[in-house]
Amino acid sequence: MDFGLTEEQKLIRDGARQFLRTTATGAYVREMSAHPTGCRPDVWRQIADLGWTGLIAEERHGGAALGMIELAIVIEEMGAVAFPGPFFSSAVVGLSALKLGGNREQQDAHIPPIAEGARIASVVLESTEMVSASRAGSGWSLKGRLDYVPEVTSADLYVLPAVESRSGKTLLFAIPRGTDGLAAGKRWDTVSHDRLGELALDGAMVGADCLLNGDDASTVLGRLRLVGAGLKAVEMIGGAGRVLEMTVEYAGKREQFGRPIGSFQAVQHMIAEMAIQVSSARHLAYRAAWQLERGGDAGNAVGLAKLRANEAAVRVCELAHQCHGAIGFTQEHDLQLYTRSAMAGRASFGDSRAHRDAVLATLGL
Amino acid sequence: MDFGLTEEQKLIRDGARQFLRTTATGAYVREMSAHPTGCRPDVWRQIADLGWTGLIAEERHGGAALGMIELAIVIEEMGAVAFPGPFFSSAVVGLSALKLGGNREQQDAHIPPIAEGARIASVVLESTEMVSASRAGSGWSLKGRLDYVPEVTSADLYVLPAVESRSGKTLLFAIPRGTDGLAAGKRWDTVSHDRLGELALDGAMVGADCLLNGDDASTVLGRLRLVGAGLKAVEMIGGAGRVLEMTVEYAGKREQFGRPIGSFQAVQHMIAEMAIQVSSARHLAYRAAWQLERGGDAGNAVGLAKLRANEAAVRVCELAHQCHGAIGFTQEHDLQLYTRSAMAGRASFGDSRAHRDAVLATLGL
Amino acid sequence: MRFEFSDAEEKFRAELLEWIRGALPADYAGAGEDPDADWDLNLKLRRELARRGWLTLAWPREYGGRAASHMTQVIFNEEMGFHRVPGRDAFGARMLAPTLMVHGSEAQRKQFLPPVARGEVQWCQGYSEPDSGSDLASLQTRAVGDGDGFKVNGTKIWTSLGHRADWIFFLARTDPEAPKHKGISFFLSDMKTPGITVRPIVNMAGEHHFNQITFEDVWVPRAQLVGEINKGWYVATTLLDFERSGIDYITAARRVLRDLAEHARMTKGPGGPLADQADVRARFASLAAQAEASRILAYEVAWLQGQGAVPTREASMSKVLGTRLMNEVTDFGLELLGAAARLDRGTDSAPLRGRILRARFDCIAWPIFAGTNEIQKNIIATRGLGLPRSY
Amino acid sequence: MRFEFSDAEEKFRAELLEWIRGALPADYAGAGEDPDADWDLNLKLRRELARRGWLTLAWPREYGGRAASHMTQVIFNEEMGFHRVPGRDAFGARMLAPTLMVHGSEAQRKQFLPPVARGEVQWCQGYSEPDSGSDLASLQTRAVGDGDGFKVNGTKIWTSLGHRADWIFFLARTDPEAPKHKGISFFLSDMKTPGITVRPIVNMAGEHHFNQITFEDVWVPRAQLVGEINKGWYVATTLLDFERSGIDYITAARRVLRDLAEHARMTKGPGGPLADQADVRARFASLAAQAEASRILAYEVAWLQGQGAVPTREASMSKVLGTRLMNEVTDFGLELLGAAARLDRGTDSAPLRGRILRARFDCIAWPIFAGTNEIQKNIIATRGLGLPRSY
Repeated sequence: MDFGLTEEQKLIRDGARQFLRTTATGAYVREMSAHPTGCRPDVWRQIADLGWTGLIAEERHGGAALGMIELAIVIEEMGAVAFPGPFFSSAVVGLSALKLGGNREQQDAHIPPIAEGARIASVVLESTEMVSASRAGSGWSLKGRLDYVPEVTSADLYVLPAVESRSGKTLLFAIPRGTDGLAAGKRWDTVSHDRLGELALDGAMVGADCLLNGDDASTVLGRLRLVGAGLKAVEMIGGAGRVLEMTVEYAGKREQFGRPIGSFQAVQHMIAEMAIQVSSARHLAYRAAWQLERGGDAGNAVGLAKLRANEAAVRVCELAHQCHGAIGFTQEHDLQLYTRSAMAGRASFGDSRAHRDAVLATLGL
Repeated sequence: MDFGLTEEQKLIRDGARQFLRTTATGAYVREMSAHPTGCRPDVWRQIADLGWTGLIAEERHGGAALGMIELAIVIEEMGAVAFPGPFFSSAVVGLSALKLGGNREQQDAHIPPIAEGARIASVVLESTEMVSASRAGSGWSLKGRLDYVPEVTSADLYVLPAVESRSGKTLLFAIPRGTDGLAAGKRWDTVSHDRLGELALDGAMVGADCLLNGDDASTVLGRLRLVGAGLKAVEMIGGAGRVLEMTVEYAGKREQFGRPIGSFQAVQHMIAEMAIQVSSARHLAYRAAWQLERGGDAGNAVGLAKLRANEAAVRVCELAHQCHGAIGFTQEHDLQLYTRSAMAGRASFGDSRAHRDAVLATLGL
Repeated sequence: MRFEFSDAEEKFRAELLEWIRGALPADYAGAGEDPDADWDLNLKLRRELARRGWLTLAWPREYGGRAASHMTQVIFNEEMGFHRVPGRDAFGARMLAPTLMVHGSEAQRKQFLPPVARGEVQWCQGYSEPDSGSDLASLQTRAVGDGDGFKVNGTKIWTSLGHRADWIFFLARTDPEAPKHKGISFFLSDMKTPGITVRPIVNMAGEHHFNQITFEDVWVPRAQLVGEINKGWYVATTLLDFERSGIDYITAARRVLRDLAEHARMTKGPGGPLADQADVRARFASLAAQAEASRILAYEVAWLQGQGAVPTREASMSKVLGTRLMNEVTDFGLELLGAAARLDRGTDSAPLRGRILRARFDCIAWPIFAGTNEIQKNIIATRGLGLPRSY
Repeated sequence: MRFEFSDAEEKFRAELLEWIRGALPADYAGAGEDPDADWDLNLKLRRELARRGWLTLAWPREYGGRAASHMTQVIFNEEMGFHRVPGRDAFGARMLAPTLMVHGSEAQRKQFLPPVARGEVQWCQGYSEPDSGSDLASLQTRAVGDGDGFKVNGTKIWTSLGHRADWIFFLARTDPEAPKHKGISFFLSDMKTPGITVRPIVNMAGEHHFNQITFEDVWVPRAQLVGEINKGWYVATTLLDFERSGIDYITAARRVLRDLAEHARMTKGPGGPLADQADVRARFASLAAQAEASRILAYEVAWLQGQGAVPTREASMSKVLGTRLMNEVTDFGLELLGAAARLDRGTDSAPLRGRILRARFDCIAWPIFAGTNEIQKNIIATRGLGLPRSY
């Protein structure tokens, strides 16, 4: 067991914290909620320059070839500022999809532009609807609708599952924006800065080179869901940790009855409970990242992490609201950004029910 | 809506409280845990003289002909002293069984001795096993085992269900102790002062006059379960209310850090939570009693009462322990008597699962 | 004991429900979803309630009320709340008017009660200040004698409907030397008085309910001082008792629970409707029992008030229970919706029109407003159970 | 970061598990179920642990220990706890010995450490008093200088194993004039010293763990004063840090959870095994996630200690989490058992030998002992997060 960070990891964390806390202020985050990509171009450029968009890409693709722990460190800091934008979709799930599902040519074609931040990838993992794929010449014809498509209006490359019309096998395609017959709906109104929506495929014709992982893609999809869930748990804990900090700061400063409210036992115990929730979810989240990096079955580790984060993140925000009083309930206060993020995170990449069976493996149930 | 008691009800409450708090001290309750009937004969005699054993019996049977609210008032006060003994089994469920299931002759035969406290009735409602009944001459032959039999070693009259071997109908019998082939097992070791155990019927022959309610007895059994559950909820709230009182008293008296612990906000808020739990369960419990008295379907009212009491009673004791510190964890302190009662009550006459469907009727689920 | 309503009460409920069915537009989404869009409907229904005498149901007859029982008032509030009907007047009819009946002068009652009774005036409340929340008595808004009146300076915050209000009732410090509870007075002011500025505060749901109200040399005539000078704290707490009655929180939770139950019946989960799954049923059952328990406690508050008692402890319990329940219910709702919990009302496919999410936002503030639940628990412990004060 | 044990640690665990399999009688019911019956087994296994060097696993080599890492010590405690193996020595080997290594004199170490290392002596702890629980520093037991030693008078309470102990370490006031933390000293005494009386205290489970110890003119030689006079509070808190490590609470909860899972697999409910029902699964999943989370936090405490840090905040969190979890797990267990939750171990048909009920009794006291969870939360808030003290 080792709970420490390497010197390099500490540098990544400190750099990420400094950059994000300076750049992604509450005002910035609010401004981005209406922005088409959710990330101001100059900020996106800086992120790419910092090497984050290609953090887990290999060096030959212009990436930093770092691992899941380093990615988790950056994600935790993003969670700590409720950072909006396509980073999670593109640099986490998108890159993972290509790394796991792409062949050499596909990786060489798609990874470098994503890694350098020039293109945005969207991976469809939560759709309640289905697309069917039929062979058409040397390529495929895709028909159907998908929903819960991330970065729906701004992605350059959609990675999406489709059911082979004859075999019923699940296939995975990587399809560029602009493909004929591919139409992105408008961005949904959601609780937080998700940019989800619907994608219609009206007999879209795609080449054979768009088919990732020729074989059944269910395994890859399953793995991608775990990557998403595990790192979402990390992001949620980043948010919860920052909410704890904000609350400690506020409670030490705000006075009522002639003394800081943080000296009242009721407030102290709410804050202690927040700290307990954060700490007891944080290690599980990092363990999930570690397990994803290490390989092997990560379902249990990720399930435990996501379930605990789901329980902790909203609870922490609720307690923070109670300590902040009315001010925390205003749009101009940053707290609500985190509360919205926590609610969004809980519903993303599997709610607690979805991870239940994997969690129960610990108990042989 | 009327939350008040009549003058007569207040007299019953005050009388019950005074008698029980004087008589059933912690020392008495402890002493009774090893007593064969759970109630010292002189105390039982006094209870009978107060008219409690026949509280809901009609006047022609020597009873007080009072209703469920009056019974609830007495039961709440019994809960408040964690009163042990066969009262609940005999004077609540037993009398109800005969009132609901007996014909005129059976009522005239069985109710008077129970009402005057000369006989103890035990109604078997929770058995996990079954007895079968076959016609034998003008009477019946009963074969099988029953468990969770209340007052197993001390009842004079067992009211028990049996399945008619041909029709599969459920029948209800009232069988006196001493019947050949009827054998009571030893009293089980349980969490509180239940006197549960097993009853074996080895081809016991009983006369036709032992068959209550000639028709299918499922309805009567269902009603008896509701009577038991509703009044058990009242008893549990009686206990929880007393635990709240004890804790308020202790917290006002016990000093640490140079002041009463009841002046610490953490302790105050635990006690406030206890008060909230008691109050929010108490009215539902009385409403269940009221509904049982009024007639009509009482499943929802009883289910809500028992579910809420189940959640509240143990929680209140847990908080009380936390306020009392180590002293409350000792055998010589009364608190543990209530904790044990609460645990027993929760598991009696249907746990929260058992009442779930009835509760959900409120929501049309 | 009797756990049912009287025939008269049931008759009133039937009459009210009959009216409610006709009063709302067919496609009505429910108050609170978009208060600004609902404002005209609110005013229209308020005047209709006034005409029927329902706005002043609980007022004594001498002030033009129907002298209805507290229980009838509860029924009114429950049905209006459960059906999300706008039109009630919390600040005027429910809080200020009964306060004026107790503490106001004859002239004040003559002047202020009739417009409230007719549903023609909107009041708002100036209690909290930026530095005075739980510690309300530390408020710093100053009112200094000035001719036949007072000059007021200071800032009030969290004023609901401040931007809609014609009049404000507020607290100001009139004796800065006195102990903090003993130098406060209770005033009324026309919102059009020069020097009053209203700044909107948008809440986390993106809605504009609250305002910050600034007083700069605002002159208030002495005739608009309620009760004695420096004794405003008593007036203020009388009013707070009217505010904290609790049934509205519980009603909102019951309504959400019913909507969720319907959703669970209609929605497929793995292996059948969500409503059939044991984990869902277990949560519903526990919440339903809490809801019914809280509801009866709120009835008890009304019953006690009807008996002439001041049920401080019960009202505080009811507030804690109701606000907590609503948070639990809406949070359970979001969990029940799963992935769709993210969809807000602007998304066509949002379940229940995004109402659960909206309600979840809204109710986060409920354990804070009208005295935080921590303050309520202090009240339960000290005033209710006699424990020593903690500070 | 690395979330797995080293090869050496896994090797140690395998060796330990191998030994555990052979050490316990075939029909062994588990420590705690009947401590008096287990006492001989406890002594036997303790001496065996001593022979293997496992009693003093974490002691430095200079005191005959194995200088094992904190993590190895955690593995030891987890496996011993999970398999309910008696024989560990909390008071001597885990609490007093490391304290003496820090604060004891050379002579004290020479005298007291070897018998502990050999598993030959039982220590007990004299901290709490009838009027000094959470406010331990208010203790009133007096030690007055008397020749080459002290004369001690006073009463200690909640002394586990007091009736089995050969020696006691205890706190007494040596300067009643000094501020309360500054007049306390730390002493050792043979329990056979004239004037010491042990009165048993039976707990709510009907078991005799605790005792009240009375000192009447008990003479303690100066050589048995640990550290400087009036500086016993520092010695005491060093020892408390060894007490509060947390893993035992969590291990107990994990074990109960595993037993319950097995029960749920084997037990029919309506429509199949209990383990298949969604409500049961939901509770198990939430508790399992809390258990794993708490477990890792306890590992972090060990890791921080290995880094030379003093993880006060983490240890307090671990204590709160573990004790709360055990209460939740056992309470869920009773709910899962339904009607059978009432059956105690004396009933043949009691599920899991009545163990859940017994555990439920036991753990009610855990949030109280070793510093109440309220005190722990104060520590987290003030020492951990820097909030101002509340009193």
